[in-house]
Amino acid sequence: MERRARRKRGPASAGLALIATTLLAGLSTSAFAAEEVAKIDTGDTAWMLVSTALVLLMTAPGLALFYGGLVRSQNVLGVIMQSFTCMAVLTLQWILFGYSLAFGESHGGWIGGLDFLGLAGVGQDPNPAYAATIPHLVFMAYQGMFAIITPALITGAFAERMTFKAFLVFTLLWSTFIYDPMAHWVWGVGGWMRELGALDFAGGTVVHISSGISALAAAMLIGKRLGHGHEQMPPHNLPFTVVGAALLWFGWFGFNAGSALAANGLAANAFVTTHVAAAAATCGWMAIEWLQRGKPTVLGAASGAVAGLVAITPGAGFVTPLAAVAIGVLGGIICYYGIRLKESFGVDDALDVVGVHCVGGIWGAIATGIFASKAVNSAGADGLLHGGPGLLLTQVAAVLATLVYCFAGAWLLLKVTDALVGLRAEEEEEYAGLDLSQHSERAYVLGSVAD
Amino acid sequence: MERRARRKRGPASAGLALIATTLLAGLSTSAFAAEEVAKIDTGDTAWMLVSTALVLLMTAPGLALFYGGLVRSQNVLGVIMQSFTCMAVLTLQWILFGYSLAFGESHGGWIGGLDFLGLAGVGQDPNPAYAATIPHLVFMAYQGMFAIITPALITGAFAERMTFKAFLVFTLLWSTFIYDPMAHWVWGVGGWMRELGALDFAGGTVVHISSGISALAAAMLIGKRLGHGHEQMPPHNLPFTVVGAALLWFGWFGFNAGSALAANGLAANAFVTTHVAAAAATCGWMAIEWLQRGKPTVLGAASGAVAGLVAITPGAGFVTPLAAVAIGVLGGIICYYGIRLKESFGVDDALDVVGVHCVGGIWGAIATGIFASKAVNSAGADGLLHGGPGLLLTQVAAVLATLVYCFAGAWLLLKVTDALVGLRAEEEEEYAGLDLSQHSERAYVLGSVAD
Amino acid sequence: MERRARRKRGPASAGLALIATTLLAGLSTSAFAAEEVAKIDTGDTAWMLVSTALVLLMTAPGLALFYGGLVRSQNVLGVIMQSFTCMAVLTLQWILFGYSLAFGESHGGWIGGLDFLGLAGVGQDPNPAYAATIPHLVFMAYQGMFAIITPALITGAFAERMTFKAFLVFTLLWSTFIYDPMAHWVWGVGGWMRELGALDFAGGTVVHISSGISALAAAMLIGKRLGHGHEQMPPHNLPFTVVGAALLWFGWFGFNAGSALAANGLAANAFVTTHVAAAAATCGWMAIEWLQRGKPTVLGAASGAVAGLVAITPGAGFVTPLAAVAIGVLGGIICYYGIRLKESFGVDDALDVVGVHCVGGIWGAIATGIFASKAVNSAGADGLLHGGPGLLLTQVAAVLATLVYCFAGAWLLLKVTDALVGLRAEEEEEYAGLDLSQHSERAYVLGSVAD
Amino acid sequence: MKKVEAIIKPFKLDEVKESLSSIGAQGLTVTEVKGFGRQKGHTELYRGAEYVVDFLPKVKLEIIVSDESVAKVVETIEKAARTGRIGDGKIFVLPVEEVVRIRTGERGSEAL
Amino acid sequence: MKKVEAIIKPFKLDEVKESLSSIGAQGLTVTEVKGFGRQKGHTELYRGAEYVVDFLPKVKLEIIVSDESVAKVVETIEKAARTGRIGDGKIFVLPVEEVVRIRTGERGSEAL
Amino acid sequence: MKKVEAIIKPFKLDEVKESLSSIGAQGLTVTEVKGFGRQKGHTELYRGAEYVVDFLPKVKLEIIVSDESVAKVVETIEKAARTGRIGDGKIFVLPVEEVVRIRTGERGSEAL
Ligand SMILES: Nc1ncnc2c1ncn2[C@@H]1O[C@H](COP(=O)(O)OP(=O)(O)O)[C@@H](O)[C@H]1O
Ligand SMILES: Nc1ncnc2c1ncn2[C@@H]1O[C@H](COP(=O)(O)OP(=O)(O)O)[C@@H](O)[C@H]1O
Ligand SMILES: Nc1ncnc2c1ncn2[C@@H]1O[C@H](COP(=O)(O)OP(=O)(O)O)[C@@H](O)[C@H]1O
Repeated sequence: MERRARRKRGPASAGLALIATTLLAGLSTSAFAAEEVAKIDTGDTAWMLVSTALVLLMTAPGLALFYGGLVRSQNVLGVIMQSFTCMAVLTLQWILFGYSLAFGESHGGWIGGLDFLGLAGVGQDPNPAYAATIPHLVFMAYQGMFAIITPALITGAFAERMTFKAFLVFTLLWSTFIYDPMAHWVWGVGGWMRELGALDFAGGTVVHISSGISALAAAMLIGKRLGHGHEQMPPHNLPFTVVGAALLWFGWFGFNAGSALAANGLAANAFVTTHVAAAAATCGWMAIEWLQRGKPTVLGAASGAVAGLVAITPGAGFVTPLAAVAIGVLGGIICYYGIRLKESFGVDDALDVVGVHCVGGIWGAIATGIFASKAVNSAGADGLLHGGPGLLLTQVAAVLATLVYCFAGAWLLLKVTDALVGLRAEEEEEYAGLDLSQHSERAYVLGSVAD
Repeated sequence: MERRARRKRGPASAGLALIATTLLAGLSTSAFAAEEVAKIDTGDTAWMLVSTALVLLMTAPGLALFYGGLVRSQNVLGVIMQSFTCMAVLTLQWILFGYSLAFGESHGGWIGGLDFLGLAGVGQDPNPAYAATIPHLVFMAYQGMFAIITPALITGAFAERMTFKAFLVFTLLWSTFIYDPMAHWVWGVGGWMRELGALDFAGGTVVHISSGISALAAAMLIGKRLGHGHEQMPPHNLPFTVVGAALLWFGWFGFNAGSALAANGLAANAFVTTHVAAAAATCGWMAIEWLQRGKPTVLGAASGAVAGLVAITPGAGFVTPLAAVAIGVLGGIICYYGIRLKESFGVDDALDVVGVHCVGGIWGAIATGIFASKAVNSAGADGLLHGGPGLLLTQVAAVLATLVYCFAGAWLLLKVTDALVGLRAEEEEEYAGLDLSQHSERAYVLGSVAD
Repeated sequence: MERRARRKRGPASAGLALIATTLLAGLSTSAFAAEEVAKIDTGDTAWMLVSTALVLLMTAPGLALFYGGLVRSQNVLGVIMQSFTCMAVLTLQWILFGYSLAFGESHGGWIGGLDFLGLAGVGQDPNPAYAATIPHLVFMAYQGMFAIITPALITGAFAERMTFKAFLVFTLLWSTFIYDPMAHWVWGVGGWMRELGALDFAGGTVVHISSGISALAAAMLIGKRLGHGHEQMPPHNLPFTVVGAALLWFGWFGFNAGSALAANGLAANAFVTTHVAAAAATCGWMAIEWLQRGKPTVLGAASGAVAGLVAITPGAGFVTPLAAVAIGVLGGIICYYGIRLKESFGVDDALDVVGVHCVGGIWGAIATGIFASKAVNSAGADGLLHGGPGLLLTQVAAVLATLVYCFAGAWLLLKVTDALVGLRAEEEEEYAGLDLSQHSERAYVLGSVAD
Repeated sequence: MKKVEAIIKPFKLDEVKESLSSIGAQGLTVTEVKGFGRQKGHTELYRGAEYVVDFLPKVKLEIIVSDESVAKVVETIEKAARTGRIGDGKIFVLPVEEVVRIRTGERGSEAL
Repeated sequence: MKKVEAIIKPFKLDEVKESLSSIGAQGLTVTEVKGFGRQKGHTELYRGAEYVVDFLPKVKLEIIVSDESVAKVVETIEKAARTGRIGDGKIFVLPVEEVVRIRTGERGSEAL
Repeated sequence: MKKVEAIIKPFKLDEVKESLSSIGAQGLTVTEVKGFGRQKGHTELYRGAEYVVDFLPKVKLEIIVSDESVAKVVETIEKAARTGRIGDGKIFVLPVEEVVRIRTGERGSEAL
């Protein structure tokens, strides 16, 4: 959305990034054409290079540790491996054709063309259609990091039982047939959701709802872990999980504030709302847990932080810091209940991807429809509280479309994967753990027995 | 101090950040008024966004791992939880009223007014009183990260025995009644220590001495851990501690070089002095330990690094890199002896907060009075070695005032907390560990027995 | 090399970083002299401050965790300590005289003079000979981080058996007599390899080949670990290793994209090629392992990532992203076979420094000679594929010179070290582990027995 | 009194413990052990090096019982721990001469 | 000779070891174990799911002693390990037929 | 039947296991333990505080054998585990009254 915002504001308002231009405009009589303005701003570029790196950090070590700590010790490598593999495989997919499908010339608002295949035409100069002050390569790389983390999020749902081969096939299919089109719809020039006017600053629909609802399909189709319901499956390393959550929080500044695509006031706003929502949701989750269970837990605090970060993602550049408090606190509480849903559905969503990312993402999209304000971002819209009921409806429509497309699509792709290579590890493999059965490795050899 | 420095230099010298302005000044006859100059510089903003994120990283995973590795395994989550909770709770405190108390319009130099309550008036435009080239929101967020880590530092003193509830109450009180005023005195426009002329570039008094001396009060009041003196209490995970120390070192670049509030030569100086002092102090601690104990230890090296970072904090933007060598080496040695003090006092400062932060902070403040040089920062002052004995006296005065106010204040607030909720966990809870007793969680489940 | 590039392009083309200048040049009649242009650009400075911090992060926690996870649990602190000590000791070496030896006024292309001794003349203003838009202090600090990680890489070869004292002596000697001259030859103004026209964007020869071949000398001279060949020595903590690899990947953006010394299009290109090569090499290693061993391993994936990062280092700013795919995939496969070499040689290169850094570095240097293109970087040269066979020969010459000098030099310095303090720990010390024998510490105390 | 020691597969621990509880056993002690036997181990791969690992994770149960309960306890463990696949483990019975409950100083079967 | 096995609370280990040393015991072997008994366990909470944990950390001491020392050793452990609260643990005495010191090949009570 | 228990140095485990295999032993169980004996421990340093650690890592082997094999097994362990240096460990032999193979229900020496 921010991308559209920038384009719409046009050359004149892209100026914050180009102080000199603005100043000169008063001195010189000659007008500057848009093309001439499309010069690289070193400050914006510095910030976007950093943001790009930060979003990669979210996948590994961020998510890898967050998820890795939550599984049992015989599966920690298997889970980490899936995040790490996303970094490898999806980078190639992205530069070869994924980026083009998402950001190439639109075909009817549905899918990008093949103009950027193999990064053709993606060079050191800016592409003003998306970001006028940074090299096109940086915009491409930044977007590529989103394409990596989104499928990695899904892996939490089928943790501890899917074969590595199935994960690989499914992830490649999902990225190509779900993620790339979704990114086009929402962020591509001409994408239909973008045209509709839905606001999604940093990926509420594209990243969180899409992965969250696909996670539901995956958990349903692959079935419960052996022993689920009978055996206890406590997290094997909660310090890892908290470190992972903290790194996610840190990296999310790149994810959200980087979505301003510049080091400006809007980035500052997104930075602060992100931080505030994470903090507020941590408080919210802790409070409700304390009330209901008698104690606040460390895992609850970490989960709350992630829930808040998810919830603020679509609105980070459209709402005020105070609105972020509300979005965060409610996000924490809603997701606390969100992860209970699986009990009713009887689905073994091992690491609560649905409860946090799908539920939190939906709340975030709706909250954007409630709290968004043009005073924060003139390129945005006014939400319910600022007199604009229309936005809320648009947001709901975008959410529903995302839910339907992604659930159905993921279901289909999982069926295809199952037919091709089989989704689930053998019973013996599952007992031994994915580390040994899929990768012939053990995570820890701490004792003196060479076991 | 840097904040004052910038203000004093006035609109003209804020120029480094605004190349265009400077250049234009020679061409155009019209003078630029201060208001017009208060434009956002994207490079400064990029650096300050990064610095803000880095200072958050210092609390978690930085400090969380540093402290978490040092306690026994049954308390690691309890300790990590306290750092993580500071990130959550103090962020809300800060945006709701803490920032206003610290940086609002001064009431007689003692406390800020309520003008910034709920971030009223804190927006995307710069606030030239504090930082003319970055959005006010960024300045606020950057300062907020300092408000998070400072109370988190104290938790090392009462580790392994304070209830979570008591920690929460005490931390909120301490932030409001100790940290916010201290920040105002030293950095607020009109703050009395600032007016006095004391130099504190990045928080020697506000962050380290204040937390260090409060840690002493806390350790005294809460008493020793059960078994202290009889049982051995070795760190349970030193790799975590070293990783934490390395992340603190990394994040401290944001803490110190970020305190220049711009990406300029001063930031470069602070960056280098920070790095050099950390290195020198590591060498200092290792050397003295090698001489005295026969071996250099890994924990010694990590502790030395932190000691050096503490020691350089007040002077980072006022001294030369070579002075930083001296400040660092001596800082390492002084803190090596500093942590022995507790043996004489009979106080169980579990993770040596006093020995490192209070002692190292005092040394840093005094060292600034010795080594500061106007050649490094014209907005600073000359220390003893550069012919200015006055500064040293001012520094000592600032240290003493900080020690008195914070010790007395912390003592009082701890008494209040004790009266309200009780400071200390039950004996059974302490034996079982804070992880189980306060949070009903275990950190590690590595074996196959579902214990 | 990039440094040469910038110099050659001269004042006019340094302009990207100075938009205002360029714009003004059209308005004003007065020409700007080079000195006046040497103003700090805040965006470039922001990026270089971040890059400097990122390269430090690579050593610890990056490399410390990567190596630390690979050794047995009784040696993890010993290995981490060596990385951490490099950060401390080599920082002092660098500011006192190392920087001057590497970047001081050249003496016949062989070694820098003593002009920068103790950072004399290294201040807040730029040094246009190396980087015209950032403070000289930043350039110095950035280069210093390379001087830290290079010797740290070598420690993997003699892991688990060298005394700490020997490590310290050897490292100081090696830095002074191998690293500093090598850096001068390749990057110093007037350095002979630079004059030769060899391309090394971010340190293929200086960092990877030099450390890799020195590692071979070290592993040969110190001999095999006790039990090597009979006992199994599995990595004790693979999650640490993967986290380390991910942090290396993250930090390498500073290492490679930072080598543009500015936040510009060239940095963007280096950023993307770095990311792509890491991803491609991970895929390459996983694929070959899957084919040959039946399963892809997590350690294989992590090793592949590092191999790709090594391989792209010399060419990052000279080749296209698609070339980086080829360099990466082949780099992963070549290093997969590279680590087998030690079996034939009968050398116990404990953590495969030779197979990854020496072999990968050689491949990278040659690949630069094949794929380099002036279309990417006009200050570079055209490689074999773009019609320039000359470059390939130059690259091979540079590689050979590096191999000979560093192997012979390292051999000599190891002999000296052995004579001075003895290289190897006692048999009893080795059985007990370096943690206890060298540092009197244990890494983990997880159980309840106070062992 | 006797000491019954059983080496079982780790994932059977809960089931065995439940069964023992249900026949009135009030105490037992569990240790993580590594077993070497007919059940074959696995291979690990680290950078191409193959490690053959013979030792498998097992759990050892120790339970002191009165002479008359031995048969029952052995039978109960046997049933609950059996999967029918190799590596199910063993049960050993050893003589015990004295038992003391530390808390009370009780001796003999009262101490159980 | 006899083998004395004691299951005790972990934080009592040092005290027990000191007491045994002071009566001349020269060797013992310690294992970390999990105990299930009258002492009740605790509840853990992970994202709202409650796990009831019955197994408590205990330490097992094994010490081989000559027949005449058994009483003394048992008594010493009993005294040092007692807190008087439930879960203090048990001491078992088992017969031992032979002892060998690996280093020297000594047998019997000389090997202790 | 007898139970042979051996406390050995950890780095000797593989060698002992190989030797036992070579004389036909088909099963054994291994536990990580801490030993306290004549071999002295080490000192640890944490921020200047000295911790004296008496407990050394050892490995305990348990192997149930028929009466006629005891001597051979003890001898084999003795030889393979010996370094001749203090701390090599001990071997104990205890009587066993019954053995059960869980998988098949076999009893006695067939169950080994
Ligand atoms: N003679 C023995 N002494 C001690 N432990 C044994 C012995 N034989 C087997 N075990 C233990 O029993 C476990 C199972 O034995 P194994 O031979 O693999 O299968 P099974 O009992 O089904 O024939 C082994 O892993 C080992 O721990
Ligand atoms: N019959 C038994 N066999 C083996 N171990 C036992 C037995 N009864 C108790 N234990 C061990 O002794 C520990 C303490 O027993 P418990 O019943 O909790 O307390 P107490 O001994 O004070 O009555 C248990 O945790 C368990 O390890
Ligand atoms: N009386 C004993 N009871 C149980 N274990 C013992 C006994 N004596 C020694 N051990 C075990 O044997 C190990 C080696 O004994 P130690 O006295 O150090 O050396 P050595 O057997 O060579 O004389 C000890 O660490 C301990 O685990």
